[in-house]
Amino acid sequence: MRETPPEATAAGGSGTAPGTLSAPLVLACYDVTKSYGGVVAVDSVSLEVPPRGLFGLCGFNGAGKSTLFNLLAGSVRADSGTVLIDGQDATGWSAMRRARSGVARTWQTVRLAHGRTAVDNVAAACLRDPGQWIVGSLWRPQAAAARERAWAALESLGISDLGARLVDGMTLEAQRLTELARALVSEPKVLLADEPASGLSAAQRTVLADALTAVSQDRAVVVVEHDLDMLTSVSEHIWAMVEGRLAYSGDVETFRSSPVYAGLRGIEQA
Amino acid sequence: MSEFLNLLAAGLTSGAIYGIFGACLAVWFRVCNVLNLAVGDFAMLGAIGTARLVQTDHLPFAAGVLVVLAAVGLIAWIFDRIVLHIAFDRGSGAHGIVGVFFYTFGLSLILEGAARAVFGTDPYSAPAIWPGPALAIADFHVQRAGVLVFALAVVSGLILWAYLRFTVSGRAASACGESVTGSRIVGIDSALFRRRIFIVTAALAALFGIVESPLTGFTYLSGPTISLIGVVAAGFAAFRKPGRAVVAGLAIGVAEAMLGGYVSTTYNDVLLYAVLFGIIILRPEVLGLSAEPA
Amino acid sequence: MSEPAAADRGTIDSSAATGPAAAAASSAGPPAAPGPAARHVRRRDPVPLAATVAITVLGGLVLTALNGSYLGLTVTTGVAYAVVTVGMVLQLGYSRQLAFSQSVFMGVGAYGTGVLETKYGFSSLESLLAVIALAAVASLLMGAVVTRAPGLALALATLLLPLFVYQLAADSGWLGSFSGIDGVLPFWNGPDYESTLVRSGIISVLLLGLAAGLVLRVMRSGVGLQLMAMASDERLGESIGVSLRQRRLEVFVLGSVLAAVGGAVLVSAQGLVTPDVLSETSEITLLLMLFVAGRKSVIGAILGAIVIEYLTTSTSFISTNIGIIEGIALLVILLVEPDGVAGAVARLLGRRTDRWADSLRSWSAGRFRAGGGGDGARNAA
Amino acid sequence: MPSGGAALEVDGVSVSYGKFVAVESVTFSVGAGECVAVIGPNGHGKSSLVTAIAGLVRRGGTVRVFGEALPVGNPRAAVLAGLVLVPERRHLYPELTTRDNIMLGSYSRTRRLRARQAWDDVSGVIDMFPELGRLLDQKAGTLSGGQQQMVALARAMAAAPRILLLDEPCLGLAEAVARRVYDWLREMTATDMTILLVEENPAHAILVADRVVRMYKGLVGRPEVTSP
Repeated sequence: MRETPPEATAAGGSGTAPGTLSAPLVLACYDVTKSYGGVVAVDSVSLEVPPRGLFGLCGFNGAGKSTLFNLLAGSVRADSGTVLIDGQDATGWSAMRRARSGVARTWQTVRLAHGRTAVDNVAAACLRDPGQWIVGSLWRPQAAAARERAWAALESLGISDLGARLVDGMTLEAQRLTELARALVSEPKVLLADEPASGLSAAQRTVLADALTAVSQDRAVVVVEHDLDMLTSVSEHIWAMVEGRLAYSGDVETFRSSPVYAGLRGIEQA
Repeated sequence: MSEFLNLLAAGLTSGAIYGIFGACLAVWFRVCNVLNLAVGDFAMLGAIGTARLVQTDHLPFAAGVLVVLAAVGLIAWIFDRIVLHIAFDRGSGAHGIVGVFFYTFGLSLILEGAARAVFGTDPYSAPAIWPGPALAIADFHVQRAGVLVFALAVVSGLILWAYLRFTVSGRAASACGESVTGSRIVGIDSALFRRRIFIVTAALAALFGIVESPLTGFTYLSGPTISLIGVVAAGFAAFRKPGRAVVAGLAIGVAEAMLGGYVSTTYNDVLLYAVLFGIIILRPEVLGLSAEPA
Repeated sequence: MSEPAAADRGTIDSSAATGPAAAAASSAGPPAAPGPAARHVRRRDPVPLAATVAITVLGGLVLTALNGSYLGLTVTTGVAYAVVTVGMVLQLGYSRQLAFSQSVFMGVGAYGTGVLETKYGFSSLESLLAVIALAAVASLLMGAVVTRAPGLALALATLLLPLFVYQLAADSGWLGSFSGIDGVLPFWNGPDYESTLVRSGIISVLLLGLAAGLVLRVMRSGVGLQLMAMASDERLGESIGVSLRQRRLEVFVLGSVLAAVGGAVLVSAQGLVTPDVLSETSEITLLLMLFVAGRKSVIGAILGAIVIEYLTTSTSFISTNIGIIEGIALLVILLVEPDGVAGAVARLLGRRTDRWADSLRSWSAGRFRAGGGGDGARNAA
Repeated sequence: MPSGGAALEVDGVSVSYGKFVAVESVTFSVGAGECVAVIGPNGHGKSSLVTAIAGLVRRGGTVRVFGEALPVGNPRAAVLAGLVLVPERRHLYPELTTRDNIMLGSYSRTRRLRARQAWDDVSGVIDMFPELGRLLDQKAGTLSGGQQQMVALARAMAAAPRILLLDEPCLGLAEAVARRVYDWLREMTATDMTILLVEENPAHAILVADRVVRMYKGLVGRPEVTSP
């Protein structure tokens, strides 16, 4: 396997977004490793996410993409390596603290609270004071303000007409957009989206890709996706993982001619 | 030394009970992810039912046992056909962690209520299968019923373990608990497995109630405590491994007896529960409920 | 990776749910032109306060009308249980924290009141405040350890609690063994037995009203939204910045304190404490009161507690066969309407809203047809 | 198509969930040895149709396998008749080993046997998926998505099917893995296996299918013949 030295990955593709080079990295990890019972899921991966833009992460199933997301978002602790958020060492931080520091995420499968409306689902993510003690909620309930922000977030994704409906009966696409609104409502610095288009039709994928592109104007968005056409058409920088390692990091054009791309496409077999 | 042996024997006897109820719970949980909180009540029905049939209605012992086992099986069948069928085959009703506890909890309440209405509140003991005084070797005494209980627990634990380990049918039973759709597409009738194993474990519990009752006696309220300790024993076997549940039950029983013998006779149960409580809280991983994988 | 029965149902559900309503959203592709301002959201929430006032006034009137009769005592006892079940609505129903420790904390409230009043000469108000503080500290200490355990372990461990705490109390001479402690003071003394019962009952109802208002306020607050999110999925909760440990502990403490208040109300109505309040039966009764009436509804939990308490003590047929009746009621509720009687009522009331949703669905289906589909062939690689 | 040559006949099959009709009176047939793909957008009843054919959900209408009608709501009868489904999202048994997962495919034939005998009976299917050989004692839940799909296919083959129903076999798989699945499928079409494939992506379906059936809003459109 080709191993890319950490320096080489450093903001290599952010040249496409001038002016971001000098800005501090919003999220970065260096040499993070995670293994489950002897199987190395993520093997000393380093990557750096500039403050703005859309970035693609691809690889086979089981290549470690989701595990890497978990390591970045903090729901899984790395065996070794460091994670930086906004230049601060966040390696020991909990998922909760990372979320409050501006790392938002979505999952491969939709995770919404059933039996509740879309706006409530979104509002849960945008309390001004998320650590408020329960007793404090008696005289400062926060819910109304959070719902206002949630309506605005749904509006900006064009689904405010669904806000008052229960999430259970909604289409998969509407559920995915609601999740996106929930991830964005807290105005995160970086959004980690794990297969946001999984299970959607081609037309629906386009809608979602447009939404992600719009969102990436003023924040970093990292997308895991199997559909290489969609990924290469929207992202300005690609990371590819093979068997737990970072096998490629660079811009889209170089990626299309790289052996990793051919491998993912399975061209050598055809 | 002989005190230790006597305590050990007493501990193994009660531990065998806990273990076998744990095993009944575990094997059924494995099939359908529901805890059978009524398992103790089936034991109670077995013991009290046999006692009534033999002592009041003067049925021969073997006939009494058969009638009672058939009746318990019938109750289990009816409960499955009505309640579990609607809940799990039709897919309506409460699911998730509420379903894990509360359907069989409802059954437990009904069985207790029915037992109270039919049998009253007196304690009963079924006649001994192997009558006679305690077996004695020097200072070491062991109740005959205790020997039976222990042997039966080990044998049935082994049978359940071997069933799951060596037969296609046992693997299929495990598959039902893993994925209902996945088992149906290969032709496994998950509802049938759920029903059969529920009936078998209910009858097994009743049988243990009959064998054990000469030692302690049963009232209509004996069920929940047994079920609860069975749940704990099954818990120490990740709720899925009947063999390990028997071992865990034996360990709990021995610990209870030793605490009673060497520490405090009044507070031995309190201490035992406190120790179990502490283990569950401080080391939840012993339950085998592994944390959610990535 | 593990996707047993629940996930199986999920596939069928989703295939059922997609379809006609396919796309109010897709046709309005983002980023949409900024439409009218965000929906009007009501700033003030009058419901909790209204609930407090309504419960206090209504309960006070009922108790005054019953005028210290035996039924009045039953209702007051039911009110005591209702204070506990209202806490359980937040803890078990809304936050899905499956802890079975309420009867134990009811015991803390009951025995605390008994001991403080009979052995240390506290007044009923002083002992109530002291008991609240005691329960808060005890549940904080216990919760700090207990709430770290994952769901099923928490349920299992707290199942054991009533077993050994009951024995502890029943074996303790200082706590009066099986006969318990006699001579607990009523909340508010009157000139005769009846008026004492009415006056104490009114205080009990006021406490219930406060408990209901408090729980409603929490559930409808921003913290309530967080609890909703973590109840549905803990990892989701974490990812949106909910502190799981803090929230679990808070909910545990709140549930336990309300249970202790319920215990205090119970003994002040009955005048004595027995270990029965600590037994598994007491916990089972509480769970039934919660589940039959509706585990997510405050009003349901209150009515459930009072009605079941009434049935248990009323006519002899029902009270002797209460086990069977409760068991059947529980099963019917679980099968037919998991959210309990309150859920069924809410659904009946919600029919009208459903009709609106239906018309919305057919409208969006119409738009979908007009927009034309069948463009799935575009992503040929 | 003459009914005598049809391996699978779907006659007026409907599926509804409550008020929502997912599949509305669908009729088509698949000849013996033929490979037919059902295509159409998500949520238009494709999955409901195949799960209904396999007997997993309640259906109206008739399904005949080699001329014999299948009883409703009895997946086992379908398996015994040689009709085996590889479901969407695989539905493996994550806590059981790969070996047990594959072995249980033959459950309807081997259910009275010991586990080892049953395995001897089906271990031949491993030859089709050599990479599973070294994973036999690993828990299926720990395999990668592509490996899990291989296990799901092997489990279906262990049932000795005459008709295979495949529901979105490449959902969530990386392209190269999906290509392997399709390579295998193309091999299968060369045998006398009858295949009904549900696929959202027509570009994939065209790779293997002799014929395409289009589903839209629970209805089947005019069958189209494609050149292989």
